[in-house]
Amino acid sequence: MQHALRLLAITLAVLFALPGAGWAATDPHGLSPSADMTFLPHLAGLRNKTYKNQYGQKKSLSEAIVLRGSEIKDGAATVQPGGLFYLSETSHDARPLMRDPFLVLGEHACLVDLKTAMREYRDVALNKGDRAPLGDSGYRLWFDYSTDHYEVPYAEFAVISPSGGFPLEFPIASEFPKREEVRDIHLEEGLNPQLEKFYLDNTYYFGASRYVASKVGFDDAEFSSIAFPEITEATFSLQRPVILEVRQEDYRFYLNKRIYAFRRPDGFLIRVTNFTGGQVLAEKLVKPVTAQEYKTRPDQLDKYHLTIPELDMRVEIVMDPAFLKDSDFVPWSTGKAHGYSSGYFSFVVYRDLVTVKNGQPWPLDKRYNVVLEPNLKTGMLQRLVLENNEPVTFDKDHDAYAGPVKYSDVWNRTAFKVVVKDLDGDVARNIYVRDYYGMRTDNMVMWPNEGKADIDFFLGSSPVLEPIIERSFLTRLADSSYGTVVEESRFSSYPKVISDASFYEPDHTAPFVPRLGGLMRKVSRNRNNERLLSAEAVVIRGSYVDYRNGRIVIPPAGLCYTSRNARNIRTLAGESFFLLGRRAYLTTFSSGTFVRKDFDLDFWKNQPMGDGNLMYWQDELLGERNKALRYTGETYLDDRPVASLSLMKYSGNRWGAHFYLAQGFDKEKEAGDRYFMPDLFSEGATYIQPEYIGSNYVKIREFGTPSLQSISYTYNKPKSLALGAGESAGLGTFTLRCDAVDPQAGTLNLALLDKSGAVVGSKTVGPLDDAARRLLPQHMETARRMQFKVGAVMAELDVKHPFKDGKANLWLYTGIQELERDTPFEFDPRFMVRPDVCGHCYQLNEVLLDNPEPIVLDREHPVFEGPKNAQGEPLFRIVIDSFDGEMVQAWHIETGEKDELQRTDNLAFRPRNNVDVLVGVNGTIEGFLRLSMLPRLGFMDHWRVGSRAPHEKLSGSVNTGGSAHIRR
Amino acid sequence: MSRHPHTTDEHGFDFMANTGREEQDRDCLGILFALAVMACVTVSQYLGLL
Amino acid sequence: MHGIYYVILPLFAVLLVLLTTAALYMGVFRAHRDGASAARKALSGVASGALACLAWFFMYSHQYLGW
Amino acid sequence: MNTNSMAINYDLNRKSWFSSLYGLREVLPGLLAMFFIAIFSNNLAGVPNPFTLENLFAWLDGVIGPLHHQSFFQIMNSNFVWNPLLLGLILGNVFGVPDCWKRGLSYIHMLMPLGIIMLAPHFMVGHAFKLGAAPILICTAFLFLTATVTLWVSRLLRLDDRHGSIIAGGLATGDPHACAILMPLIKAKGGQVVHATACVIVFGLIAMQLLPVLGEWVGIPPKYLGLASVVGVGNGSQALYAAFGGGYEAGRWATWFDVGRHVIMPAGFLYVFIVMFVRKLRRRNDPEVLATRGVKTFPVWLGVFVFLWVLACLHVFKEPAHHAVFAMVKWDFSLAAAALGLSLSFREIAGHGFKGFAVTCIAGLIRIALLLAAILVCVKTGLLPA
Repeated sequence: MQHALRLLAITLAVLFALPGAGWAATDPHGLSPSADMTFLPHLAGLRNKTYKNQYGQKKSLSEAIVLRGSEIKDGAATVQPGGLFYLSETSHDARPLMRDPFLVLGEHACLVDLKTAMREYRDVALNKGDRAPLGDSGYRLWFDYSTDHYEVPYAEFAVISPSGGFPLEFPIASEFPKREEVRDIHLEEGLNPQLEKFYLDNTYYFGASRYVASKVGFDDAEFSSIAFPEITEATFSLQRPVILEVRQEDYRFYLNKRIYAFRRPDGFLIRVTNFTGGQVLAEKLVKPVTAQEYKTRPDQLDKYHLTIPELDMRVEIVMDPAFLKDSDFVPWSTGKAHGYSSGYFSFVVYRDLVTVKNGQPWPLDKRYNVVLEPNLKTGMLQRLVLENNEPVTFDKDHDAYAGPVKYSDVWNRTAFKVVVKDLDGDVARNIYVRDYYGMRTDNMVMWPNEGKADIDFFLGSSPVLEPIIERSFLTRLADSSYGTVVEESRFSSYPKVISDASFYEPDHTAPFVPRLGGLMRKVSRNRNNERLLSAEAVVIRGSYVDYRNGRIVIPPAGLCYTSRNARNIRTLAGESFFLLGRRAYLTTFSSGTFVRKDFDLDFWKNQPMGDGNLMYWQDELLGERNKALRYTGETYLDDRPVASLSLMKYSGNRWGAHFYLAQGFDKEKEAGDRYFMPDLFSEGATYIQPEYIGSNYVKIREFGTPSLQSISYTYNKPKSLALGAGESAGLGTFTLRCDAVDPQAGTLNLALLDKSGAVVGSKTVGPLDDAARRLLPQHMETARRMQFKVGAVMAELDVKHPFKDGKANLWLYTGIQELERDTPFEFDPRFMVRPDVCGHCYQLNEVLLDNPEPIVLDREHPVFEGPKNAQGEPLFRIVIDSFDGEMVQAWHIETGEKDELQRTDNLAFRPRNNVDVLVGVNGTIEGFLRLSMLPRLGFMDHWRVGSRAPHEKLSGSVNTGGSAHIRR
Repeated sequence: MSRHPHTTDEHGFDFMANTGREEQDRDCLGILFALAVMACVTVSQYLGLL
Repeated sequence: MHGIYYVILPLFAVLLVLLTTAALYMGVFRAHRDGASAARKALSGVASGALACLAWFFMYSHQYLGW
Repeated sequence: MNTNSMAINYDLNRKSWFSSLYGLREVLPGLLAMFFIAIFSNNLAGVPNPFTLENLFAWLDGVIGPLHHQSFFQIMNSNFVWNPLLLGLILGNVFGVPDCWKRGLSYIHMLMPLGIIMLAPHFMVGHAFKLGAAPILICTAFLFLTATVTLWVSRLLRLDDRHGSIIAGGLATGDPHACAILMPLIKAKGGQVVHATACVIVFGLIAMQLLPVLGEWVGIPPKYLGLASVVGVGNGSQALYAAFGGGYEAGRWATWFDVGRHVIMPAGFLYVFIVMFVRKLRRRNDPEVLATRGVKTFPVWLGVFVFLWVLACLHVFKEPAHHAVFAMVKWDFSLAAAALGLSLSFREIAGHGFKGFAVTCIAGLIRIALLLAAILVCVKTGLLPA
């Protein structure tokens, strides 16, 4: 059984890798390691630390070693140039004049200088699924997927850095109304009818980057321009700087030199002399550095430092922030440093300067090239990559390959060594990496007897892992070779207690059970023969052990049943979804645009507890239990605040990417702005017109997003029928009569008669003309015109093939049931119905059922039954097997009845203080997993080898384990 | 017993010897301290200090 | 970290410094002997205290600042 | 002066219980020695000292690399007792023990009962209930069986009964800690305790190689190979080594079943003590009977331990208090083990010879054979569901 599962996992991984199979011998830049590559989160020599810069801003630094695109053949493993690389990453970016920390092969360094430029590629064409190289830059453009609105295509793309990282996928289209047209929307506050237009621009602006699409189709796309920043040269200082207070018109000794400062109207004239002051070594007018970001512009940068390469020194003058508050130089940090308490100036003298050039060899080791990857938004340094520039071969005689030589205070030595042993035909059986402390990893071949068909790996907990394994993370997390992974939780005297779990996500350590009999996951096809993957899942969120009362509490909205398809569920196409284990067919939906005007949105910086524990009262709700808007992140571009807002779904997932908004940039180059961010947001039917974007709050003039009020569905499969004028047919207990058919006008007249022959209702269905086709299938009013619904029965015109031989093609639905938002579920009033909408298109996105009252589990009530169907059978049961009042020692979820009882593994195999769980796989679960990907994958390794997880979570910039710290 | 070089000092005090009244006193103190520590910790917990 | 730790940890730091001071005073300076002069005792006390403070300053700052 | 007259001296000067603490001036050097050995051996709660033996071993573990995913020094049972003991042993043997330390070092006799009592909250019997009846039964039965068999074998080979009891305790509970815990109960000599601990560890090294091979040979499913490792090898990392030798599945289940062995550990050393104590009471005048010789009545502190163990099982010590108490236990045993290490010379330990090791091996092998047979029977009969 175990072997079968393992085989299944490997097969899946291989299938996943197939589209990339042809890449193996090609240029590995911008590509991911194989889908079955080994990920180990930890090696002592790879550091993962948070340091602060001179303004007290925190930067999370991380390092990783990656090997990709390897091949094993006849007992030899080969790696192409660019296949083996060391990577150092900072959260957000590192820029000059800020003393921004950076890790350089394990050494804590400061970035002191950057030389930047712009890259532009014109007329880039690619097909869906391609990762098209952009020139020889190592960058690639990825066409991820395409979908449609009103049957017009739009698609998601990403610009991938040479390392494989990308900041986000952006939606773009060429045939929809542009962003600016959103300004013409003027709606009333509250619920409005559906918008007819779908807003999506052909240009995506991302700070320093700009992507302009000329044609976006379902299967191919063309960009007229892809422009993004480039870093040509970076200088690091490998020591802490020496800080000396400036004495005007006088000097300070710096080792055996004097540094003079003479006051001038536009700065200080700095003069460096020898010890006696007799010989002037260098002299320059230097302006004091402060936090304003424009000073890092290429034309400005030179005014702020005196660099003397032959003396290995770089002098800057800074105005001291209040007692270096929040710097790494004092242990206490009390507030946000931006104010300066006094006018004290200091020299900051950097030494041990190392300058590296993009694409050039690493100074200490010619076998490795330097790649400097900018943050695509700010153009400043985000990653330093050192990659092999010659092919690497491992075989019987060469079982080790040394990494680049690192700078060190003790002795410059090899930063790591990759060892590949026991190459046996086409597999390797022993791969490990030894760091500069001499410490090594575990064998990176998890099943040495079977071996591994490549030597790809990712070592270290760098957030860049997340984009790199975007396509395989689900397979990885769902891999059941090691059973159900259960991360132990630590007991806490102060458990996180919430009164209502709406808009929350489950605990990041919640066990993930990918498969459980009884929860459906199946592919079906709609009338247009499109594949639809429908899946059910169960989520428990916000649960906690109330140890004072010896019970387990699941708060309101904590137990969620969710059913979703791989994309939104549309009417008029016979699309189906699962509802409590049975296939249900969507018949109608009613939705509108919820608009809010003139409201303020606080930045989450102001956390009332001061401990990073977010309170959700800063959410702005958009309609009752519809969506919530959060201001989750704030950065500056040349000191203009850029807000990143998140639109949260009721399930706790974020809708799409962050919305980046900033005001006052000019996109014309003549204006001299390095950056551009739009001051409007529009994506489909969701739009934001801000009034004011501040670093602390955003004032919104108008915000609109879809809201779904109700849907109707039936468990009965719809039947097709061709009906001519004067013909009739049975429809449930009624008779459907067609009175007239007019193919030219696209209309037909239908009447419904009861048993006695009395007309219960009649309607002219249609017209299905060009105007209607332009709005189908998404537009509710138009869609309704194609349907004739009376009570629990409905007849619907087939919109693809409406008429044939003078007859109308109809689809007949019977046994229709209603699901209205925020009403008790028909068969089980313990649960409330929460249908969720797609933010683009008003269609049904997800059906949720959740508990309006808290659920309490204790010794007397160890079992809770999930939502029940029409027969009164629960879909699943929550069973607490062992609970000591503080920690849950054993519990599981089961489905089915006695003879076919299906149960999960013990979900507290390691003791847990909550019963949060993710069961099944659908989009909702995937979203939750994506938010906790790095710590989850990291923990899988501890689980595999039976070790305890470290007390402190790694400080990757994206995910740090505790969900409270995560920007969503 | 002869003088044990590691455990006996010049006055003949053997720190590994543990008998009689002395042993009882040490046991009592051990119990006393153990109970004190545990009571302190447990009370702290019940008072919500831990 | 809650309540009582804020009391215990500083007390513990004081204890560590005192114990180290005592160890240096007796073990290194040997100033506890009856023969030692008062000046020697006083100077040794100050010196061992200072050394103990220095040592633990580095230990603690290593721990909490992550040097 | 001999020790007897010292004891009389003590009685003469005694004022209260606190007289056994002596004066601060007398005990300070010894206490400082214990303290510094402790803080340079283990990472103790509240001490930010990075230069510890524990950290040195952790680095060496990284250099050596994991063996069956377990680190070498964990397999060698490096822990908060073993590290200071080792450091004390080295210091004492290389530099000797100054006389002025010895008053302070005698605090070991106070620290031992103190630490043992504070261990009580660690053994929550309730935590084992999740395993189900059969595994608990196997853990318990083999605890008593191993102790009995070891005592019997040691009598057969005419091993010093104190030494035999300590081995029995360590082997039965599967944890060399138990050797140290039994020391004040059995009135064993330090050398015997260290020797017994070494025997248990070395036998563990043998057993952890043997068990996966035997387990596979007799056809035990991976899940119960985990149980077999926990009961048949014990010793934390050694059990995990054995289990992971059989595969990930077995390794994972070993961490699950370990709680079954863990929570009944006190029963193991209580059993050995009571057996030996009753034996001594029966054969008061037998010069062969040395174990528990100095113990006149059932020790009060052991009673306190049992009482607190019962309280623990009734869940009086809740989660954070339990953690805090265990941090104190680490402190306590680190200090005590430092004193124990200082009290021993290498010759004394080696002097206990090969016989002890033979006893360990014979008893251990009997246990493994019986255990595999029992598990196999249980699996075949369905008592242990697959």
